[in-house]
Amino acid sequence: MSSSASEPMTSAQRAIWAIVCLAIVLIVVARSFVGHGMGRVYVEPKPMDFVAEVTTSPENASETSSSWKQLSTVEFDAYVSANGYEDTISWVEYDEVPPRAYFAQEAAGGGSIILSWPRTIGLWLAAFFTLAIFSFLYRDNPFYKFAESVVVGVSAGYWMVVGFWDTIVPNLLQRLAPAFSKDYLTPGMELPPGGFDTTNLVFLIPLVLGFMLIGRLLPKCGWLSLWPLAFIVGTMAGLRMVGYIESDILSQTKETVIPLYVQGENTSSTFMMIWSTIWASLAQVLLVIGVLACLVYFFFSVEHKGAVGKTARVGIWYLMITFGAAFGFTVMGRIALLAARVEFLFDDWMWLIDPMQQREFVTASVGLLF
Amino acid sequence: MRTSTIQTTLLATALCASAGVQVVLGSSTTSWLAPPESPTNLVANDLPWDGGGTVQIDWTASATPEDQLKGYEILAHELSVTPREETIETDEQADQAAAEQTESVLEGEGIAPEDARRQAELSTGSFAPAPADPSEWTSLGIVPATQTDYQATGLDKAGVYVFKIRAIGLEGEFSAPTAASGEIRPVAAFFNGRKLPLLVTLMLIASAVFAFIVLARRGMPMRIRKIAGLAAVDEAVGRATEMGRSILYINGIQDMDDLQTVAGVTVLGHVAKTAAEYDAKIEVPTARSLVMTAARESVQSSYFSAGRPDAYNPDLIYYVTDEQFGFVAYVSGMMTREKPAACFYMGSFFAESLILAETGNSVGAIQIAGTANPSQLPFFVAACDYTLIGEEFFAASAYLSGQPDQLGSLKGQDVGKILVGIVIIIGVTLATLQAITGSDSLEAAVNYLVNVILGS
Amino acid sequence: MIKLLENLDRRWIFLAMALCVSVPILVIGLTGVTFPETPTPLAEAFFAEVDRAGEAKGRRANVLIALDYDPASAGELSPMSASLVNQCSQRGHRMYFISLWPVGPQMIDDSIEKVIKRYYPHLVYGEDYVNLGFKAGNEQVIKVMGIDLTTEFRTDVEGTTLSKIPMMEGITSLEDFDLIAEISAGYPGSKEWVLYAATQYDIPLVSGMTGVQAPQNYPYYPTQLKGLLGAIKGAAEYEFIVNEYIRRSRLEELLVASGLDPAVAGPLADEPAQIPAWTTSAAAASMTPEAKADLIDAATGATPGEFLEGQRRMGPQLFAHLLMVLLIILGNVIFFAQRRRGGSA
Amino acid sequence: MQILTRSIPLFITTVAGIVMILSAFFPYTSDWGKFAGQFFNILAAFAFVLGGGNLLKLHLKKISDQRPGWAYSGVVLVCFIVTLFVGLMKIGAYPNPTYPSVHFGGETQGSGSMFWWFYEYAFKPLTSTMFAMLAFYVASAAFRAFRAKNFEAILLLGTAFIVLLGRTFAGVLATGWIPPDSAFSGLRLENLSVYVMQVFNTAGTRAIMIGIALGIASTSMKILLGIDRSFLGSGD
Repeated sequence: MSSSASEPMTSAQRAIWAIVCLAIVLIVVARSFVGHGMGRVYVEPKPMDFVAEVTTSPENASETSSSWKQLSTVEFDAYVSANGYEDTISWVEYDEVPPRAYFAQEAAGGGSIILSWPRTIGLWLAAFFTLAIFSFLYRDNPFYKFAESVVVGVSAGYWMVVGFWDTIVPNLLQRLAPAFSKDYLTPGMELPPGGFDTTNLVFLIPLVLGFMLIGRLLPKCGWLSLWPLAFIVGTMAGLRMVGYIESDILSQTKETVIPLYVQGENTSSTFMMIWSTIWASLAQVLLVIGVLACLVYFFFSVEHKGAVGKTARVGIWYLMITFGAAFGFTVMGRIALLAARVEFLFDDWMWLIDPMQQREFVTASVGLLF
Repeated sequence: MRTSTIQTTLLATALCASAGVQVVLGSSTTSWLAPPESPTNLVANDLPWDGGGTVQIDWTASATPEDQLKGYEILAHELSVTPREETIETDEQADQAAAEQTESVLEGEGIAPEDARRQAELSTGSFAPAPADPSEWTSLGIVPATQTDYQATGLDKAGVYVFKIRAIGLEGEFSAPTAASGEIRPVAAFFNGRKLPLLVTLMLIASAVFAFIVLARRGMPMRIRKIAGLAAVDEAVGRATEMGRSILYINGIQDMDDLQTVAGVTVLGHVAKTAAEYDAKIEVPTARSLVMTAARESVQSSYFSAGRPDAYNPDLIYYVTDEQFGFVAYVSGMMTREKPAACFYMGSFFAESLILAETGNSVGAIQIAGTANPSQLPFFVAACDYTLIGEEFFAASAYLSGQPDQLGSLKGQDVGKILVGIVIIIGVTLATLQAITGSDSLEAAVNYLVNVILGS
Repeated sequence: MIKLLENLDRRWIFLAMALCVSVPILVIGLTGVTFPETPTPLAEAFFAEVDRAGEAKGRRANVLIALDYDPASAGELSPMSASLVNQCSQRGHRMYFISLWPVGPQMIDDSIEKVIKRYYPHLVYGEDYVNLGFKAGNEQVIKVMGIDLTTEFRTDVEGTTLSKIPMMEGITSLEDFDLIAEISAGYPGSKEWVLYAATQYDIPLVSGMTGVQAPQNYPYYPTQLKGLLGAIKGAAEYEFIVNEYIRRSRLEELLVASGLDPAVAGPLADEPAQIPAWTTSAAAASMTPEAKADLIDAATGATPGEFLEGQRRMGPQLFAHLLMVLLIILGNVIFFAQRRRGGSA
Repeated sequence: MQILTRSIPLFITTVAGIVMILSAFFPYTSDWGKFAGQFFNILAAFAFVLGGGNLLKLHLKKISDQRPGWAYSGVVLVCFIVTLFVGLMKIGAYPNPTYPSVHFGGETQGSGSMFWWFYEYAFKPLTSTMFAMLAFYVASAAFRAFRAKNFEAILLLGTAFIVLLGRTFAGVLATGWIPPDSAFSGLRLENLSVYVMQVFNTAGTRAIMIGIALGIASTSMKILLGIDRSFLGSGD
């Protein structure tokens, strides 16, 4: 079914190639008639200028606390020309703006909005990666291999970084070394009264276990990592056992304790009332039967023969319907995902379609609503 | 009688509340209605058997009819401890209630040592008086007029509280508040009694499993039905050996905190053992480094017990990336290149399930999947040769090991299923009879079953 | 034929799927033409409920708009909120925006920017619409609002105290609203609003939700939920109805403005297609050329992209679904053909 | 050695598990579960180092052995190290306006930082495209697997069929003629799929969940009793 690089090209493959190429050509042709330029990202620079501000507390003049005050560009220039760049901090932030804004600015003649090279290159890279992954559907190829290696490398690094800044720092460092964290890592944090909360010493346990875990990297110390592993599996086994019995066994059983007879809502006529009652009650009956039958299906002690076999069979029917329905309902979301990627290619990158009027400043339609 | 619960943890909310009250007061001055009658018989009790911080409040509805009330506002005040001499006597009712309260607390719950100390302090009643003006109290919220009870949660376990209730008219005008309730300390119980049913259930299931394990060890024969997917394991491994291709084993994409992953590692052990005996190559890429660690241990010991420790190669069990789709990208690429003859998917899977199964199918591998994520079962069922559905997956390790004590645990699970079935049948019967006859005693029975026994 | 299908390279299926999704997107994107929707009763009920809000009291309706979703599900839900705001603005309802989701305010800003600021610039903040922002506490917020709104919401999103906001006058609890319109992507969402608002107090509630949620909420329609929009399909249907309504009411305004008798203007506005022809008729002789131009534009001009998002998305959806159905049928045709020939399935 | 590598780990497992079970029933210990969760998160974060180390070892080996496709291993390593570096160092991240003097005070993923760039233009498109591939696989699976082999299969594909059709106007047309308030309104596709969801889907899912819970309970038992211990390398 699939093909590796070695195989010769079958007629089917040639045909697919032809169609794909044709499609690409068509798109490119269409592209050349639509819009002005493609795949550019514009940004608006926003200067951020701060100066140190030393405030002395009213009670006691010796107590001084220094904070940073943001100044407007004008104020800042004035300050600098007066006291130079001593104790000032400045940087420039760039906010992304729709191309529409840039075109408008050009039409008006000049402005602060500029083309952002890093983001533009990024956008083209993203488009390349998107196509590279899709190319795998045709067959494995160098582009896919490249994309695959990039995603593995980047994502491994990404999760390590997130793990450090979002877990190690707040959950471990802030607890065991609050002062250090506040000074160098998370200035926003609240120091506990007395600078250290002794109850946090319990977090030495994961610290030690953590280092034992890393011990696996050293030769001869592999066994060290078994202790944290044992700890994790043990605690989690205990937690899950209680959790699942409470949340699944008890609550699901509770949900299933329902009357088999219910009055129908539709009371437009006696017939309709009886009918809807039957309809509603039937639902309840089917539900209870289903749960019991499926439970029988999962029964291990008895072979699926005779009465048990028949009941189990009913159980399988329920399971199959369940799976079918789940499949059907999931499809919709999956298609939407693909549509989103395609829209990214056609809209953000190729500037081929512009459904959200990101680039035209006035749409013909505006006449319709003001 | 419905019982609502309103979080009072946020001081902000409390402030909003009291300020909100002012606004209403302002508007109420325009009203021509007389203020409604105030509710009566306010009784506040620390909720027994709880983790502390919750107080149960009951009262008798105001004489003003419900349809002329917007609801009742619950006011609370946390008393601050002060030297005795400063305390001013509170009205007898409160003192009495406080006394009763102390009693009930000391009896009602097995008091932990620190609480005993608090109780002593409580009984001395050395508190600053509660302010007279209701607007200085914290409003815990407003409940509909149909309601005559309320659970104040999120209180400080160590704090001491008094409560008042007042009715609110349609125009937002307030009745006079009731007299303050007794001083309540929402202490924590030593044992959480409301979890008793849970404990019993846990004990029943655990002991059933345990009992059968013991019986099995005693040599009681354990007969259990076949599961197609598991019979196919040897076949798959054998096929891989014949074709001289590798076996791919994916242990889900969750970490060791998920028992599905642990079960997957166990199954891996058995598959690896078979592979070692057939001398087939088994490759295990993992999405978590902890899983890699566990998998290596498991496979290594399998090779040892198969008597081929030399054939064990740890580099075939490796970490790829934690990122779900990064992992999938790697595995599906790897599949198309190495064309494994057999693919096992045993563990916790999500959206990637179908990507893996379809790619595996396209390289013509025989595929066996097992997961307990209901949302993914349809895709495995559709795209794999065999699928272990939910509980079957957990049973797999027992089957494959064939050890009596392992099989015993399955019998234990069946006992659990029987229990559930019985409870459902009884409950449904009661509920149905109740629906038809409408008898109150039956209703009480059903409610007890649903809310007390099952509703922990 | 069967032989060919039996060993059909699955990449043909991939290609078909790719075309089914990308071609509609491309065509719709370039032409702006979308599929005609055949609105289901659920969507029509939703529209009708919003339309009739406040009629009983014979005043401008106060509509509480709760946007309880995040960017992740915006693809499905933002078309709903856009059209909802569009309809309310056109109908002249007062809009009170709130959210029970932390990122909700972002969604509120989006719809205000996208719809009100851009197409209804004459609407005044504080008089025609107000953004009350996000409130933590899930269903508790709803419960408390039911009794006293000011307990939960003391200021709007900019921190202005409610007493200083004109349109908040006389709004003390949920009962002071004529309609609750809610767009949700999970918990807290439709279910909570049904249980704690619609069921407790007699306030009409309409709700739009993601496809995943819809099955659990269907049972509430039409008793507690007066209208329900499910997934992108529901969004597209509602969008369609609203756009038709907007076009019609605009035409009517213009026609009446041009001194036409409302009795005549109404029926005429029902037939936008007739307008260009009509402008040349004697009846329109009195109209200025500009007025005529506006009229024709209003009658035939395209609807802005914001209000077609749902219908655009339906294009690929529809084709993809039909492809799936086709594939299942095809698969079975092959299967049975093989069986007849005694081939292995 | 046997003690360090086998007995002690097993002991830890059992004790930790039993403590966790009991703690659930005593208010004073009820939040130990939360701690255990936090501990696990921290350990998982440490485990990243383990994973990273393994990743380096694996790909360096591939490169040094010049195995086929070793160049791609190079790509992996470069991407990994660069991402790691710019992320940990917060290269190009805007400082926190309240504390501009603290370099690490800035948002790790704030737009404009290099780490953000990697996320936005590599991580996001790659992963979401991989996710989008599902649309294709769903199609090929439907073609291949949904065949009326037996009654069970018919139920499966029949249900999927109803639900899918119900989502297109083809389906609405098919049953639209049935008056919504008639006795047979239940047969309208939209109502039919709701009925299926409410009755069959609920029943099936419920039974599956109960079964799983039992499976998990007995698995935990086996782990705590030391019967199931292959994750510690002491399998049967």
